Amino acid sequence: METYKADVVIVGGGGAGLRAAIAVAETDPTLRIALVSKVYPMRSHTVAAEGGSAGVKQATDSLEYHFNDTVHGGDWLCEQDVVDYFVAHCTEELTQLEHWGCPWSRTPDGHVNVRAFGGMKIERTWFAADKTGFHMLHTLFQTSIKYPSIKRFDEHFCVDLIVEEGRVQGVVAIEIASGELTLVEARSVVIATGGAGRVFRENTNGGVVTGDGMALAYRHGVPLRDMEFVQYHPTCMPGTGLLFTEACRGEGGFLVNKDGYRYLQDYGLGPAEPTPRNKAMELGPRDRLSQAFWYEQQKGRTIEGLHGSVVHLDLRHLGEEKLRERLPQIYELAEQFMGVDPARAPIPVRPAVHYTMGGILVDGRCAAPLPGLYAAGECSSVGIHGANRLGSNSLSELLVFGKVAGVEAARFAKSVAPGNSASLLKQAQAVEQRISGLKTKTGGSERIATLRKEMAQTMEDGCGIYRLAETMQKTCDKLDELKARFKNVNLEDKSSVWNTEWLLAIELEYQLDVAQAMAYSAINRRESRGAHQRLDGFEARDDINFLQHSQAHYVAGAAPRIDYGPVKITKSQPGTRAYGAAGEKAEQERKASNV
Amino acid sequence: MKPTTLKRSNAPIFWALFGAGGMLSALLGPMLVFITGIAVPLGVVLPPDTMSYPHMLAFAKNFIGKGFIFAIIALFLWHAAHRIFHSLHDIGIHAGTGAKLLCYGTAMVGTLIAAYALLAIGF
Amino acid sequence: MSENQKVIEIEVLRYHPEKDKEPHKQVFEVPFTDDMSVLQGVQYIKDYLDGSLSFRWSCRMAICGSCGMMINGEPSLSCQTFLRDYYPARVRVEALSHFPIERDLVINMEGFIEKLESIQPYIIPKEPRTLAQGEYLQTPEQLNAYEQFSSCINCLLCYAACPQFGLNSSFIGPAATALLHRYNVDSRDGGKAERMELINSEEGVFNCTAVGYCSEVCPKHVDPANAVNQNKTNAAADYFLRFLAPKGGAK
Amino acid sequence: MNKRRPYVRSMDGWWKKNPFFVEYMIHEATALFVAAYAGILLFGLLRLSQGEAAWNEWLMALKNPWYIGFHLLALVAISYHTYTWFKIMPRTMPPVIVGGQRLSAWAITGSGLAVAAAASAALLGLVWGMAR
Ligand SMILES: Cc1cc2nc3c(=O)[nH]c(=O)nc-3n(C[C@H](O)[C@H](O)[C@H](O)COP(=O)(O)OP(=O)(O)OC[C@H]3O[C@@H](n4cnc5c(N)ncnc54)[C@H](O)[C@@H]3O)c2cc1C
Ligand code: SF4
Ligand code: F3S
Ligand code: FES
Repeated sequence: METYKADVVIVGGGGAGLRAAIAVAETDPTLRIALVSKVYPMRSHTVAAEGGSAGVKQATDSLEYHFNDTVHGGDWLCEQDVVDYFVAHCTEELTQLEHWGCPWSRTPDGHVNVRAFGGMKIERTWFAADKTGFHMLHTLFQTSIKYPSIKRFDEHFCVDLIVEEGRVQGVVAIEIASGELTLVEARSVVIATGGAGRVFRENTNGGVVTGDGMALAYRHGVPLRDMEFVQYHPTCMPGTGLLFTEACRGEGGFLVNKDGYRYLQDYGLGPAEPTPRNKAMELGPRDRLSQAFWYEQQKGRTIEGLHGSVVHLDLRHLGEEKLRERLPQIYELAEQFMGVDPARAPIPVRPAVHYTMGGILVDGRCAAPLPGLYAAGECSSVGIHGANRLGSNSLSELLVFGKVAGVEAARFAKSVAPGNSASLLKQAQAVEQRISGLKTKTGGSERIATLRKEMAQTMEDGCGIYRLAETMQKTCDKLDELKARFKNVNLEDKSSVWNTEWLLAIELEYQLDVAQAMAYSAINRRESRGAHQRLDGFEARDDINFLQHSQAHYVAGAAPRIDYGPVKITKSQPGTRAYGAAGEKAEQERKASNV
Repeated sequence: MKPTTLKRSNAPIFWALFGAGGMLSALLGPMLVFITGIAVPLGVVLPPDTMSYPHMLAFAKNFIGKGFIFAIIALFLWHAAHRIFHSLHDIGIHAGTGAKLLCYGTAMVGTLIAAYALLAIGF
Repeated sequence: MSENQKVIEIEVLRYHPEKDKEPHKQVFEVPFTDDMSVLQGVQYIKDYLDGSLSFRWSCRMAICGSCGMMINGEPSLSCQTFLRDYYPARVRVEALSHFPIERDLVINMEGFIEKLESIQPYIIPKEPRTLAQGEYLQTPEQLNAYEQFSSCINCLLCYAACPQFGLNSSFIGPAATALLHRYNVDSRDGGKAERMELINSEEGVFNCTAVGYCSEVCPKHVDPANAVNQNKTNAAADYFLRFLAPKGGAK
Repeated sequence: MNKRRPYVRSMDGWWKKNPFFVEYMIHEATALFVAAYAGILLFGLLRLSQGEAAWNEWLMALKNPWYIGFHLLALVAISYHTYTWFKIMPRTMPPVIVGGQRLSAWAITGSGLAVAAAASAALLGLVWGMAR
């Protein structure tokens, strides 16, 4: 087995991983950085983000507003001190990206332009047309090339962490092209492997978004926090789940039901006005919009399509010119994939799984409870999203906390001595045995694709927009069954070079662990909050018992153990989450009672 | 991360000649062919003595005429030589230096002959 | 599966370095619906017919750039090419041309990555600025000058389209040149002189014979042929004028 | 042991495999006509320098049906060259901004062809004028 000695290893070449790598390189150019990614960095799923990235920009805006929007949006399940740090650093990070060349869209006088986004009181979403994530990722990737201390391991698939003497000391990865394993020794490890949306059937995520890093940390005893909170995005392509960005609504798009009626006004988001108003109607938060869809469907006011019920995203009144300028990618998606010309016909949409709010438990400095381990990005739970993430907060999170993770990992690496190479190698060889065994063993009868489909279906059934104890229980049981059946899996491909079937099997194993953490956390949360909504007697938020973070702990060969941790509340006491006219009224009252 | 051994290419010389000849032949080529190869020999469109000896001699003695004739012949040759050289490469005849010498050499010789003839005609 | 389920034949060029001396064709019958992409067809093969088929993909929405394949001989993103456009005929799928095949539909793209690294694809500031000074001002017109060239998703379809790259793999090629040009024409950048060395070199733009197919197949309207050919003019100017203005690009 | 063995495909006959490349080869082949035509002119120039008799011989030779046939072909080929030259033009020049809008490829090709037509007409007129 090849060994590479690094000081810091970063697993994941998406927005968070690249930002972390650059942060380490800038903190101390003598540190050797290994950047391990199972796809070339520019293929990471950050590339798919469309709408934009939040950071206070306008004179009329303030950090306090951004803080409030984030905490209210998260239904008060946020770490408020961390949110404070977050909102205070977004703009600086976005400006840094501007200096690195990101082609942000501009106002006529040359300043960076901002647009409206769901749940945000004031326009503060920086955007690069509707390819924000694409431009951010490519800017970060290309900038990372400037730093000679970053050694990339492209198309290397991480299969385990090496933990010794109570701290993490490296990772083992498969070089996909050869099928050979490599041990990357390091004094600290940053996990930035992204979300886990693909454990669900209809989702907006790329094929690589399989929760690998979450599962790796989890298996080494790090809890996964708030995993029951999975965001459904209200406007996705039926069938594939591909996303039509929230910016469609930020630019003034309408959501209408089969009667052409803007139904959101029936769900406490009104009044319906012809132009977008922040935090109202179509610019309400995602959880509320997806829930409204569900009710419309129950009432029979949706439209039946080939891939289930849909409503219409109507952009016609914006006109072709504006659509081509502001939403060019959306225009092409609708035309090519659906044969719909959005300037002339409404786009059929339905909700699909989009984002995992929860993840690897870390503190405000991105440190996990396992010494030497850091996490950033969608795989982590640093505590800013609570029970529901606001659109455009995630991309900013990648930058702000990617950097924090890099700086902290560098600091930690310098504070400890390198490990004992011989015994690390021994551990790595044991990993190799186990991983290769999955491929070489014979006699199994289960197909990976079958197990994967059953998992995705049961997650949709049990952990959808609305949840019931009974269906969640079924999902938990089904996942237990699938884990058992996984032991009997059979790989047709026993070879070494580009054996993607092998990788899919390993990913499936990761996904099953993550899915279990989600389902068990969900069934245990007996209240409704943010993206977790129940219809079986727990319709209300319960701050007395559940103003707490769930934590799923891995138990080998059994269901996860769920316990709870406190929520850090500094200045914003839990209140009613209201939007539209009701929201404005509630805010007036809050203000009045404060003075 | 730049490669350190970058050798400057001399292609601009040939490319510039190729481009100039390409532009000239695109603008005037068809009409020239029509005039010298079709209209005059067949005696259509143009007066029959258009390319009579006195006419052409006078033209070739004139400075502008000389320049025009030289530019047309030389640049057409360089344009064609460049394209043909690349096409040989394209269809897998990697004659390398040999082909290069043959193509550009012919253009060079042609250019010299044209210059010689124009000088011989005098002013 | 309903009775009138349509079935399309997909012919895949297979190559397994551990078993095969050279690539060979294999035909699969895939049931399909009108909204299925070629990528979904290939995924169906992997899921249900032959788990050993290898290919790259991720986003499914024509933005990550991983799923490029030759589809009926044309370089295409398989996720935005639809089976319905070929039915009832057979559709032929092959790894991108001009690259070595690692296995099945997976090409070796290390050469491209080296090219990308060699063009200094980052801002070399004209006037350095601190974060406290805020953003650089850049008007929409200045943005427009390079925006198109910054939309490259590195899908490599243009390389699979470019015969000159096929004949000489050291040619820097369309996408890398487009990215290089993207930085050269960014109003914030001052690194043009350094990057011109590569443009001017034997690996540079003069390998291009203006075939133009690269731009034809580009799914993101980057028009890399334009970047390459504009830089021929730049390189020629640099070549002839370097003696006049020795401080220019020539070193 | 590393089991990679990347397979490199041959480029043989690439230009026959795609209609786009066939077209490319055809427009590249117009160079043969340009070369041959330049050769004929060069020969004529040489004859011109050798005196009236030599020149008239050359003029007579041009009336040969084979020569006429060749020139007809050359006319077609070089006209095609003109068309393709301007068709590629938008790909080879910096964007032209007119009134804040980028000039379309079609507009550039169209203007190129219009200029070629005008230049040709001017040439014909000039020759006609000089000959009279
Ligand atoms: C369609 C879509 C649109 C979105 N739009 C927005 C938006 O407008 N605004 C916003 O704020 N957020 C948006 N989001 C959310 C946001 O884009 C993501 O949360 C974010 O990009 C995640 O970035 P990341 O760096 O954490 O992970 P990713 O970009 O997913 O990167 C994960 C990295 O980890 C690597 N990796 C994973 N597993 C392994 C392994 N086992 N071994 C080695 N490497 C591994 C991968 O190769 C990859 O490089 C959107 C999300 C989607 C899906
Ligand atoms: S220039 Fe176009 S075709 Fe080439 S890699 Fe970039 S996006 Fe793909
Ligand atoms: S196809 Fe190749 S030859 Fe030039 S115009 Fe494009 S790079
Ligand atoms: S799968 Fe991402 S471009 Fe096709």
